[in-house]
Amino acid sequence: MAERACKNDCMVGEKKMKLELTNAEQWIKLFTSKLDENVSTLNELDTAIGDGDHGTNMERGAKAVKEALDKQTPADLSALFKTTAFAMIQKVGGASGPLYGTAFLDMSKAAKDEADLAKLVQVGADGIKRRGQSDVKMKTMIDVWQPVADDLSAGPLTADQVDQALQSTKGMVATKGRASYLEEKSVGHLDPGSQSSAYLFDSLIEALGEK
Amino acid sequence: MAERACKNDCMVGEKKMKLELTNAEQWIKLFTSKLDENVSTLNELDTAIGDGDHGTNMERGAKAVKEALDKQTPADLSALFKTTAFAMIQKVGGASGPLYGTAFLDMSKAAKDEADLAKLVQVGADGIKRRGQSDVKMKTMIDVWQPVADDLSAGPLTADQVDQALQSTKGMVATKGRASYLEEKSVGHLDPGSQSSAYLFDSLIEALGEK
Amino acid sequence: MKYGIVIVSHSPKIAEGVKDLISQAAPSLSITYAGGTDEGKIGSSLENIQKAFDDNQGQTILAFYDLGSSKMNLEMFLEMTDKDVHKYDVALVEGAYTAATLAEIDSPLTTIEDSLKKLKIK
Amino acid sequence: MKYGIVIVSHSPKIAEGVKDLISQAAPSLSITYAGGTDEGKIGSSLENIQKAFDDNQGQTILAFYDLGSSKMNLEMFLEMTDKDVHKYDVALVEGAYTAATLAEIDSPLTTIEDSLKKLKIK
Ligand SMILES: Nc1ncnc2c1ncn2[C@@H]1O[C@H](COP(=O)(O)OP(=O)(O)O)[C@@H](O)[C@H]1O
Ligand SMILES: Nc1ncnc2c1ncn2[C@@H]1O[C@H](COP(=O)(O)OP(=O)(O)O)[C@@H](O)[C@H]1O
Ligand SMILES: [Mg+2]
Ligand SMILES: [Mg+2]
Ligand SMILES: [Mg+2]
Ligand SMILES: [Mg+2]
Repeated sequence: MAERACKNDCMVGEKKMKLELTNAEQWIKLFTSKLDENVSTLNELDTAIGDGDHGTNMERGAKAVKEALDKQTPADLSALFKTTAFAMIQKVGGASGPLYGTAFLDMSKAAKDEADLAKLVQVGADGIKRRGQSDVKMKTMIDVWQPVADDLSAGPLTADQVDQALQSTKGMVATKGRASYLEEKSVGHLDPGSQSSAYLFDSLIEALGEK
Repeated sequence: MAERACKNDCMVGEKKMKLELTNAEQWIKLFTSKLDENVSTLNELDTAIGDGDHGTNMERGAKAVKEALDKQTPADLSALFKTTAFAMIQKVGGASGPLYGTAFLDMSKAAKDEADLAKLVQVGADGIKRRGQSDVKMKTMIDVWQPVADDLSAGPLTADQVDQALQSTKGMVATKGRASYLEEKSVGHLDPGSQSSAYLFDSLIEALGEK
Repeated sequence: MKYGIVIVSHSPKIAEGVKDLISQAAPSLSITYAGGTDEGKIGSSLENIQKAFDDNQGQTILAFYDLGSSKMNLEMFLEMTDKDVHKYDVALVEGAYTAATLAEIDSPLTTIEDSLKKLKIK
Repeated sequence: MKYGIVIVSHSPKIAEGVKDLISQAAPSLSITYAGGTDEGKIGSSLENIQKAFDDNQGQTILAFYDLGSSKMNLEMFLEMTDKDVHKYDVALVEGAYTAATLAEIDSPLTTIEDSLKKLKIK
């Protein structure tokens, strides 16, 4: 396994950057709770620049993830991510299904011989880029995933960093996803998938903090 | 009313080229009978290079025309064509509906101050061109209507002339209508709308002969 | 209401499905449709088209169609109507979705038409 | 059978309607479809897509989709399958109709793809 490069004033030790199964389980659990609590927020964001279903989609995914994890406790990180991926793919029903699904599926594969959190998140971000044929600055969830992957590789992730990434989508013109049909009119709104991704990484911070 | 120019060895007198209501009624009646009798021929032609429904479409149109004419005897040529047009437009259901419909509707308008058969058929052909945004040599019913209009203005129409026009569509590459999707593969088949148009003009010859 | 959308398809199911799809992105638009023949079979019907326009609440109506006779019947209707109707020779589903998204936020017609240009295939 | 066609749409009705429409021009082709989410709502479902391909009898399968997540789920399936599938970024209804017409008479794939090029809008 590659050595973790800890630049600047590195507030987190080697140990904390290695993602442990218990943290990860907590992470996913917190994520599904946040999705449950914020259905209407996500739907409203998607109503402004999409088709208004992102909250409902992610709620369906969250329910499926919870049920799958309740049914079988995952043996390791790889299994946890795989279960998460499959539930998302099967139940979300919108673009976020294959996108989160691919992210977690690729992370599941990588987790077989990689536990470095920053690297895993980067693998997820790359999966989203591949599935969406997209990249940063297109006003999609990648605009949260990629900065977060960068921030994680530079040190511990903070809620401020996540929020900064999320807020950055507001000023962007969408060039992928449904919001891209609005062209310039997409400016001034947060990207819904970036908001759900912000919940994901807020959950990560909480899960790591709790340990 | 314009004078009829009778070039070459003109075998028909002024009188015969003026379309009389009784002939025209007979014309339309014979046409609907031929359509009824040839449903499967037309469907088969359309199966080869279209969607297989031209016979069924025209049969529906024929039925509606007959019912409308049974209900009310048309007062003049214009009324006869209008009734025919409306029935076709309402009931055919395929491209031939608006095409025959426009032809007869335009003929109905023209018939208010024009009874010259060749001119009326030319008005009909022009209507089809406008509605279909098409012209001769595109392997459509225009390849029967236009030669027939030309033949009528040059002298009496013969069954051979109608058949020659119809057969000419066999060698053509379709560039309008469903058959155009087949491009070169449309060659070697008669155009179904040209076949139904041939029935129309065969009926005309019979109706004029009977008088 | 500024805009309305009319969908004309050979298939009653396509017509209704396009309405379902684009309504999600444009819940406040008036979207009406004419699908199939007057007997609900595959084909088209001037009467159904007339009704779809009669029922539409838009001041400016954007119209989309699939193939041959849908187009011809639509044009036949256009020769008869006083309504402000714009017909687009674009991909049916994708064009209607694009227009609906922009019409929902009352974009200028020129903006909508600029976006539709990329979808012209007819 | 040489060719099959798979239709993937966000709307169950659009998917079924496209099959109805193109079946008329291609009655002997194997045409299957995946429309909507696994609950039949507007959206897309990898499982439905998988089933549409499983049920298709074509040796070479031509696949058409409408928007974003239909495409992504389709591509996800393509990463998993051994079948000979060709996905086209063309107008859904018009592209499927064009392909069906040419596939029905066993045209070479290059002929079909030449015709589809004019309908590329994605
Ligand atoms: N091509 C893409 N690449 C990356 N992310 C995308 C892409 N298309 C959409 N997204 C993300 O998906 C979110 C929308 O998800 P959702 O509403 O569930 O799906 P849908 O758009 O199918 O209704 C967007 O806000 C955006 O973040
Ligand atoms: N654009 C057009 N211009 C002139 N005639 C056309 C055009 N499109 C189709 N046709 C005629 O219509 C006939 C097909 O009619 P029909 O099968 O009833 O309609 P559909 O193609 O809608 O099923 C063709 O054989 C052709 O003669
Ligand atoms: Mg959405
Ligand atoms: Mg959606
Ligand atoms: Mg036909
Ligand atoms: Mg038809």
